[in-house]
Amino acid sequence: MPITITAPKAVRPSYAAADNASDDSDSDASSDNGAADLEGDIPMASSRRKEDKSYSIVTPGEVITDDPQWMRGHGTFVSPSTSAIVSSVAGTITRTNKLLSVRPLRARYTPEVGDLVVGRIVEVQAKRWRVDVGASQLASLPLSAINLPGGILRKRTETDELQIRTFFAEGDLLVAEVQQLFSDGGAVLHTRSLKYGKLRNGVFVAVSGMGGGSGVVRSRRQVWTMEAANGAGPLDIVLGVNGFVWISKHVETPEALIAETKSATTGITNLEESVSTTMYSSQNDRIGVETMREISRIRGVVTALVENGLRVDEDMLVRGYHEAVEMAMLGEGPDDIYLGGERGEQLAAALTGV
Amino acid sequence: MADRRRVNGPVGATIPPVFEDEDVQVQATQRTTRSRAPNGIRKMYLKTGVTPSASGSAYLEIETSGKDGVSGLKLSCTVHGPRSLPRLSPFSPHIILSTHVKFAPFATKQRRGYLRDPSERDLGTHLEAALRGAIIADRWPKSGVDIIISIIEGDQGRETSGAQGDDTWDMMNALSGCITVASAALADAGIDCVDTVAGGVAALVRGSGENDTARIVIDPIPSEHERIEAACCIAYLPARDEITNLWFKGDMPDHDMGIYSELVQQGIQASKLANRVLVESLGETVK
Amino acid sequence: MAPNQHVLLSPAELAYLHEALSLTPPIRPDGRAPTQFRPLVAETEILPGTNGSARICFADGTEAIVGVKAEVERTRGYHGDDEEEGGEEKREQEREGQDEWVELTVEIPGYREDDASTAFLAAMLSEALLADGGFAKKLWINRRFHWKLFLDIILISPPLSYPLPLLSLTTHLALLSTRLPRLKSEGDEDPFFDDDWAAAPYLYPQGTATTRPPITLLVMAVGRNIIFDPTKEELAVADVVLAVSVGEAATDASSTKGKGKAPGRSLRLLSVRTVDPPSRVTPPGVPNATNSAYGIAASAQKQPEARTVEAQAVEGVWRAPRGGAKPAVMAALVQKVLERGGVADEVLDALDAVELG
Amino acid sequence: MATSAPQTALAIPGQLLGSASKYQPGPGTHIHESNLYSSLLGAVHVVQPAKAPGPVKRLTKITPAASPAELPTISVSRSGVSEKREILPEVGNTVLCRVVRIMPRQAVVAILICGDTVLDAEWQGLIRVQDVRATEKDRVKIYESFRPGDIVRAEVISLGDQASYYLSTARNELGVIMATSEAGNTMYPVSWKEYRDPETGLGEPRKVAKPY
Repeated sequence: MPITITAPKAVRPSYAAADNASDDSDSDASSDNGAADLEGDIPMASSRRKEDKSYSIVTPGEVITDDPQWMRGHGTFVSPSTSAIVSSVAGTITRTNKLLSVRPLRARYTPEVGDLVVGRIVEVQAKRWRVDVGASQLASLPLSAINLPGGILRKRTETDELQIRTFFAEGDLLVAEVQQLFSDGGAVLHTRSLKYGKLRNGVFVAVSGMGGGSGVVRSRRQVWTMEAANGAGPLDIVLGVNGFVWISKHVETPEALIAETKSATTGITNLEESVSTTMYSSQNDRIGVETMREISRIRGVVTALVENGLRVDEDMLVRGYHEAVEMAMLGEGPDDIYLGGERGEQLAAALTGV
Repeated sequence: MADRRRVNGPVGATIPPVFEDEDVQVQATQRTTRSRAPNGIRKMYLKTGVTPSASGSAYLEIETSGKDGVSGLKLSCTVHGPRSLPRLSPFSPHIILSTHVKFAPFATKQRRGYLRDPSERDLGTHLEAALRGAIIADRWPKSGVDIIISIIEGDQGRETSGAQGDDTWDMMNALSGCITVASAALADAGIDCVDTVAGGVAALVRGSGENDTARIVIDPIPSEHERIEAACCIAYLPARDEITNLWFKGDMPDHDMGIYSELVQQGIQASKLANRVLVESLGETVK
Repeated sequence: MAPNQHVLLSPAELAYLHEALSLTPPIRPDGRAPTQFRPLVAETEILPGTNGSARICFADGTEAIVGVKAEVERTRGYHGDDEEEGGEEKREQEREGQDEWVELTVEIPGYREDDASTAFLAAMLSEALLADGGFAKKLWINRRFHWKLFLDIILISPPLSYPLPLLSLTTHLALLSTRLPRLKSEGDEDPFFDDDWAAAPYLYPQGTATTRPPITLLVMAVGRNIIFDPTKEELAVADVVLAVSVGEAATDASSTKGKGKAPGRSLRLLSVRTVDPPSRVTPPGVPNATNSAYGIAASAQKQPEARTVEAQAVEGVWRAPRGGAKPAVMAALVQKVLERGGVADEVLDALDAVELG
Repeated sequence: MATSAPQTALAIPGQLLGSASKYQPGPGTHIHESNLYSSLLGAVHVVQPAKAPGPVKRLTKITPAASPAELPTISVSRSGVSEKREILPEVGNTVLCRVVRIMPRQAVVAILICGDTVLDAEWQGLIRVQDVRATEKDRVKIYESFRPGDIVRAEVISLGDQASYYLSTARNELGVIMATSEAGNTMYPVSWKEYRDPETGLGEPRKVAKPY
């Protein structure tokens, strides 16, 4: 069946919190002392969240509480005339001790120092690149913040400035770390580590980052290598905190190469030089058919997770991938790597059912 | 779509006069019939370098069908560039191609405005697709080229009525002329191309007789045929045997795919013939 | 400039995509089969103020709505003093439509209404609709009046992929759900209509042996593979992209005569257009051999940014395609759409299954 | 430089020139399926490879550094076909340009002549303060080197950003070659850093190109 057309569904079932949320707002609207209800609600909501089951959703302008014991955090404001804390975004309430904040359901990525991000070059300037990381502003990557070929410690020269486009050009994808933030929220990136740099040998997929539960979340590991099924060999996965995901054929990391060769041969500088040669390459290695299939399958898992409102992190993705491989093996006919529509829902159900 | 820059007269308020004297009655009933062979195109005149101030230019005229009051197609094309992009435009590793096709207000029976109407923009998009396949865009980074075509005279008879639905077929003829003339102007401007692209039209026509079977002709003149069932306009690169633009319109049952292929083949044939003129004309400019 | 123009992909991504899509069978980034469409969610008659309407959305949030509105308009150029007594037969023959009775506008957020790409989309959709000449005839009321049909096609979301198939399928459903009030007047008098909406007949009568509105499908080729419903990324490496409009003729006996095949739909090819593939304006990759940022040789090289030298293709390095497509490839694309039991057939089946109302 | 071999006649775009194994592609040609085709309307030139590098001081056109340098280079040039031929400034080219605007950190120029070709279109160039001269770079001041209206000989050093080519005058023979004084007279150079007005006798500072 090449095409499926379905009628719209009333409510997406994945987060059954809709009932709770509407209850909250109903009580707010109907009763004058709704705040008192709510006060009781907050700990409830957070205790529920511990079970990872439900959320209470507030909308902009909705009074969260007028009890002065609470402090306002992100996503809230205090109206000038009263002391009530009002939500300024649509999202879920988070309570940290006495601090109330609202995490938006959908938001652009807000960079934080130390975040590992995947970005795309959109503009090349005289001494820096402008990088799209899915935030409200373009991040910048100064020429001084990258590793130059021919040894990490090489001094930046004028020639480098003139040939800035040979390192990164418009459209290039890179993995980098947020080094610094400006007061206006703009981020400065750096790639001064061998694990950062230009991306190749794989596919890119952008999902919403940092949303209310779905998308990529900050976690212990954003980058890992996993063994793929069907003899496809190891794959590298980069989950940018900003929701940009890169899935590629595993390439021996430069660090590993160095460690390997260091013991065997001589001076380190030479090695680093030889290692850094591929740093700015835009030529793909030879990639096997099986590897390509598994890369597509993982990409399918990522989109299926997001479409069904699940978070994307290492645990979910690895479990999801194994589930997907299993699903494909159980299914009749040739191995199907497609994970959209119903198959995606099946996958999500299998994952949440555990 | 309103002209925001000047005050115009009422749009579309004029209706072209309908003459009802006897002569026309006679002419209207006696359609001129096609005297050319089905696989022959009209004679055309092509000359490059007609506009000295432009980087490249060409002029194309296609023979009239020999009937009074019917003019052939007359096209003029100027190419400006390669030239630098506007200051604030982003970096481009390729040449940026922009095409403008404009009918002169007096080119067709129904007067056209000064602004490009949707059909002219549509032609421009077709032309862009046809040319983009032909040029080698990465030879000219950070530059742009404007290709401007004025259709000075459309290929329309005075007494063919607008409501006949011939419009699209006229557009196809115009497009094929645009492709050929733009290709000549590009070569004149010295912009790298993989080949000389030329346009050609083929149509499936049906005569007026009851039991006339449909036949395929190339370079059709809509007024010469009782009914055009389908037509296609092809932009073709002869040296590479590749099509850069294909525009087919008509109504063709799925079991007539053979006819469709034949139509495309004939379109290619028409394009090859036009290309011969193009090559000849380019050769002459050098002497 | 098509709406798909500004796809920014890195040369490495393009090289990967092109290689994956050139395999037999191709591996699409989202794992779909070559002829498989993205799942759609569709509903009709969503706008009570229109004569017909529909909405379709993709899982990625791309969403289009179409509203069809009809107004009575005086037919231009009618000379009212013809006094002949026609009779029904003659009147039926006179039933003729004019293309200008249909006005189709497309709106894409972020694009001006007079943008060339929008004009191209609108021209493509209306071309298919009017191609058989039969559609405008449906709008004939009498010799003095006709319906003027306004089709407003609006993409609600930003164009995440080339919106043509989405807009076309939505238009198809909207037209299927379109109803015109039942005429109560007779002859050439000023028309008046039955105000009972339930009695209003469909513009495309329900049932089997009738025509259906056309659909326009986007097909692309990479190498020898033919791929349907391409995404933005896939289009960025396409060798050739075609928009093929297909209609369905009334299944009368004549069209199937002499054919031993099982009765299927009798499809009609209405229009084919090349869509300028965005692959031609993608940034080229640099082979390692000539990459000055590659290796230690970099600092020694004198001319870091000398113009790309004409060279043979290198494996794993993206190069924007030049030239066009072989005629055989073009023909195969159209054939694949039209073949019996092929994609167009199945898409029409799926659309038929959508409940009206 | 090598001498040109038999001057073949005219080529039009798409014309087959020969096998890619027999020639190296030069300007105005392209490779398609292992064959060389013309991509311009112009005259065909075949240039035999130089036997020895020879005393070529100027940076020559880049040829692929790959080994088969023994193959003759085939190219199609517009010269002789049309006096109008547009070329793009390339890294290493010497250009003549007019100063349009000066700013503390850079001078904006319009490139008029590239090599020996008069350009039809105006390409914008940029001379940054550090590229004005080779020595004492930190003491260079743009307004003591260029003034709007000056004609400057410069070398292209980079494709630059989206708008401009980067130019350098950091060699003796590069710099201002024609300047007009504030009084409006054409001046003559008196030293490596000064032009003088013949009528008023006043000197004005410039980055002066060493006359040939």
